[in-house]
Amino acid sequence: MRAFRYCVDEATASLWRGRGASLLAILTIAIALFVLSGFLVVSSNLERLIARWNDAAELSVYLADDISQEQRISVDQVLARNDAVVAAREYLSKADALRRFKRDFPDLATTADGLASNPFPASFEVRLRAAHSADDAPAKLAAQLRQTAGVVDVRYDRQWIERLSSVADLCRLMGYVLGGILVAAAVVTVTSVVRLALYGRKDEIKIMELVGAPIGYIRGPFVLEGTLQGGLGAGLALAALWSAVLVVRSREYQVVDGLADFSATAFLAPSLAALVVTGGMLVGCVGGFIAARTPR
Amino acid sequence: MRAFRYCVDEATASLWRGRGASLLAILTIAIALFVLSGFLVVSSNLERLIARWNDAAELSVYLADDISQEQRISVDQVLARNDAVVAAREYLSKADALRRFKRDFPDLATTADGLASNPFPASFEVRLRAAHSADDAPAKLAAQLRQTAGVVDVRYDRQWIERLSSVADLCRLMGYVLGGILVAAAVVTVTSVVRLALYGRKDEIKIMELVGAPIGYIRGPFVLEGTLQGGLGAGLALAALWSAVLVVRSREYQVVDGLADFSATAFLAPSLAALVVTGGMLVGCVGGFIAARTPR
Amino acid sequence: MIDAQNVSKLYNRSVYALRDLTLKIEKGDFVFLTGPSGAGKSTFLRLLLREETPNKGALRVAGRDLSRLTTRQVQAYRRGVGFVFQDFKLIPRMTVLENIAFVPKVLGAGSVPMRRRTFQVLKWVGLQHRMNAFPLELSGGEQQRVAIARALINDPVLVLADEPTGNLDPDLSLEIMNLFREINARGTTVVVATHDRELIRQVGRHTITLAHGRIVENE
Amino acid sequence: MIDAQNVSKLYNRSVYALRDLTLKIEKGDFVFLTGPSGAGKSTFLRLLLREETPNKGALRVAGRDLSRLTTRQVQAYRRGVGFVFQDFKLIPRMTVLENIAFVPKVLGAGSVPMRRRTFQVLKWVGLQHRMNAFPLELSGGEQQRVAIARALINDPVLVLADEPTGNLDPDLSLEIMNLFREINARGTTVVVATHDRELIRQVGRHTITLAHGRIVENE
Ligand SMILES: Nc1ncnc2c1ncn2[C@@H]1O[C@H](COP(=O)(O)OP(=O)(O)OP(=O)(O)O)[C@@H](O)[C@H]1O
Ligand SMILES: Nc1ncnc2c1ncn2[C@@H]1O[C@H](COP(=O)(O)OP(=O)(O)OP(=O)(O)O)[C@@H](O)[C@H]1O
Ligand SMILES: [Mg+2]
Ligand SMILES: [Mg+2]
Repeated sequence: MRAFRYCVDEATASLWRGRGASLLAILTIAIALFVLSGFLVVSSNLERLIARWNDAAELSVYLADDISQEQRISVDQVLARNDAVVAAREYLSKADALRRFKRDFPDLATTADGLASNPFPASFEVRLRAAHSADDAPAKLAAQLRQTAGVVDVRYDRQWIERLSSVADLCRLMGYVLGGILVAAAVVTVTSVVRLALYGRKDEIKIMELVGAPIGYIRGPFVLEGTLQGGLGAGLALAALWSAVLVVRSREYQVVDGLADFSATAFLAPSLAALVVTGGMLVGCVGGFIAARTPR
Repeated sequence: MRAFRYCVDEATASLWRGRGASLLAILTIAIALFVLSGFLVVSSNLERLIARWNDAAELSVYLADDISQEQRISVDQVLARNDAVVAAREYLSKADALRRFKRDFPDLATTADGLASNPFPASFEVRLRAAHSADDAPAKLAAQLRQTAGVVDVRYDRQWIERLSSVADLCRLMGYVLGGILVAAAVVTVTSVVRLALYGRKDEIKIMELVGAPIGYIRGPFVLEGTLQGGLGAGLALAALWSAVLVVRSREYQVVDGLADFSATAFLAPSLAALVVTGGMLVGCVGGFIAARTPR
Repeated sequence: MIDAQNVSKLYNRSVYALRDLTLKIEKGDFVFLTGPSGAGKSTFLRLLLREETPNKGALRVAGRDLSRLTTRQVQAYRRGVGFVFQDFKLIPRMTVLENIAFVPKVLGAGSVPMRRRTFQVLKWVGLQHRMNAFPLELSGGEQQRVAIARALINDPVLVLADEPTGNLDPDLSLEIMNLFREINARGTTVVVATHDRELIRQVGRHTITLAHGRIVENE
Repeated sequence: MIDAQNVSKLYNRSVYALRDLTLKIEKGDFVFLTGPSGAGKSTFLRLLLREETPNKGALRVAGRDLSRLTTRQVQAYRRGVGFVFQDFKLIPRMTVLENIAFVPKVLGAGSVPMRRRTFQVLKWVGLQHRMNAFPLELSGGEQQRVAIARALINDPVLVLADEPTGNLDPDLSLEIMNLFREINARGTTVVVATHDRELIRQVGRHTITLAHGRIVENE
């Protein structure tokens, strides 16, 4: 306990005395962690975005033109019963389908008007739950629906989902690579900053050893100083990142409408933020320990 | 000259003597520059990709069903004359248009088959040159085509192009922000590393001053040492990046087929690579100068 | 107290600093170590602090073989030894007071008795008025006295002093020697390396003279 | 050569290190500066090297007002002064030879005459056999002699030595003093701060005694 209080006193005093060097160390750590956790924010937001896109994956259930009222209700009930897979369903009448076609393909609108009868079938447009969009529950549902009376066809947009998840895979891959590099950068930076800061102290450590100071007292403050620097750096990084997120959120900027909504940009989950701080402190601690171990 | 040789000797000797610390400094610089120039590579490749996507922007020229052979040829000639804007053109007959509709909307294929006549018009599908896809030359061409006999409608995919260029804008914005942060990180890192390395030498600088060594001889080696560290770090970063590019190129990985082709990933332009090295040396030089100026 | 058997110390460049040194110093002795520059005085004291270990021979202090101590034991051993370094070895970022009280403080001495003790040693060496100065703000002689004060604060069983009066005027030197004599009178063994023949003459104790790493006189 | 008019030096903690010092030292003089620890000897020498400037009064050396020099002029002035520091101030990463020859080398002295000159000074102080050692591998007295050799290499017009024999035995001290006398005989002004009354008695020159920053004796 006494030893710990001594270390805390010494470390904070030393941080204060050498505030120039310490500030640089803290800043360096902060920037490394800022970039690192900035990546975490971008990647987690991207994953959320992809999940949302996945959410948009649809199952279209085309109905026969001569479907009876009972048949339509029974199809609706099949969907209602499968609410573990189905997020939402919407009935699209033949007239709605024509309207949508005209909206989506305005240059063909006149052509469609010239048609004798409405060629578009009525359908149920089904939104799937994100959790299920990758496994085979939707496929099973599709098979079941195909056998329901009054259903002409079920179109299940597998290809779209597969493309999306390959994009997600790529994002994750890039994430791991970039994340790895930046973690390495943070470790090297912190270690070097702490070590370099301690080169200037090696005489002091030597003197302490010569007058018989216990090892814990010699190394403790350095380890703690590294830890504090790491923690402060991490805190600074998170604060900067938080402001960056606020700035991004405030932008009235929507690319490819509806696909990305900046105002919903999420910050790091509390557990991740805690991890960043802990990581910073750990790295600083390790750096301080290495530095204090080999002052010669 | 003598002064310069002395500085070079001293700086290299000092780098060698303190190889532990120097290596850390160089590594830190290398990682900072690696991330920075890594971003440059990604961004330049992204711009190339967007340019290629822009290339895909199309102008559709719908022709009247009763168009004469001569009219069709004259439309074709208008396009041929505008080859500064037009990259390629393709004639799509009414039958082709129906086939394409069936391919794109397979669930409506049967419906289309049930139609008495083919409702789809013949058209010229025109690919625009990337250089022009953003200015108003295509719009002018569209206007001219609209007045050509036998043309029913010209559909010019402005929206698609605008979306793309807003994506490109966003990329560039993120690039500037990230680039700015990383340049700041590099400067802070180098300065702090050089300064911290020099804290351990301040006694030596003081002694040199007291025995009357000329200022140039006191500071020169430190400045040069910083410069060398910066240059070596930059070199290391470029080497690492080059290997990374090779690794990426070797991946047989195509997302959203045809949209991104990894095997064509380009490295930094020679001038940019030179800029990175010069920048590293400049930053190291500045760091060394600051550090040597204020050793107290 | 100190028992050296055929101790030799050879530095990396094959310079024999000590050669086959055999000597015994009894508990409670006051010994002067003298000899020309480079004779090996500091080297012998450094061996006694276990800053270095002998290349040959055995060195025992209070029954402990100094070559056979673990790192922790070395730290504990050093705390029982008061050492005045030839180059002072003060910590520049600590004040005079902190430099002196550092070890007892980390060992948990109560702050009131420790403060009293610190003032006492500072008064002995005549530096109470400079206690809040930093080492670099002191004159050479003042720094030397701080180093002496630090060596005495712990009530050590063995005091080793390397040229403790090199930067002091004769009057102050004699005062410091009287201080060492006082401590010695209370049972502490004292070994002082010095060139100052005048001082040795005045204090007049057991004197060991070294030259080229060998004992040339022991009386 | 040296002309101090009412020079006062006050350090940050309002300690008067020098008070209203007025003295003249002629060209070619050999002066001892003595006085108890903390009297202000080192401070006066530091003012003469322009490591510090006086808070009051004017200090002129060879006609130049030391407070009025630019950084470049200070460097040039220092090169004409040989200074032996109380704490040696050797550069640890340079060998003995490099420490001594550093300034002439960067000033472009030809390497052959410089080598000869370096050997000569090293022989004067009796250290030719240790010329490739690093300072930390030397005994206290050896380091002191390296510091003396560095002060002499440049054929300075003024030699300032702060306790140059503090770590040397009496015989070696006298030898070093003879060396200073020899240099003095060739016209160099020499100022030596020392506590060693014995030495002053043996050499017997102009002696200035300080106490509490004031001159108490000048004969
Ligand atoms: N940098 C400094 N800051 C504050 N006070 C100082 C500083 N340097 C010296 N002093 C004080 O000025 C006074 C004179 O110091 P100086 O070093 O000139 O003494 P000295 O005569 O050389 O003593 P010694 O013989 O012990 O070396 C002393 O009381 C000392 O504590
Ligand atoms: N770390 C070292 N490496 C190499 N040689 C050393 C080292 N320390 C001391 N020596 C050499 O060992 C010899 C004895 O040194 P030591 O310091 O014991 O002498 P000393 O008697 O204390 O001399 P002084 O009175 O000058 O302090 C000297 O020749 C010195 O150069
Ligand atoms: Mg010695
Ligand atoms: Mg002094």
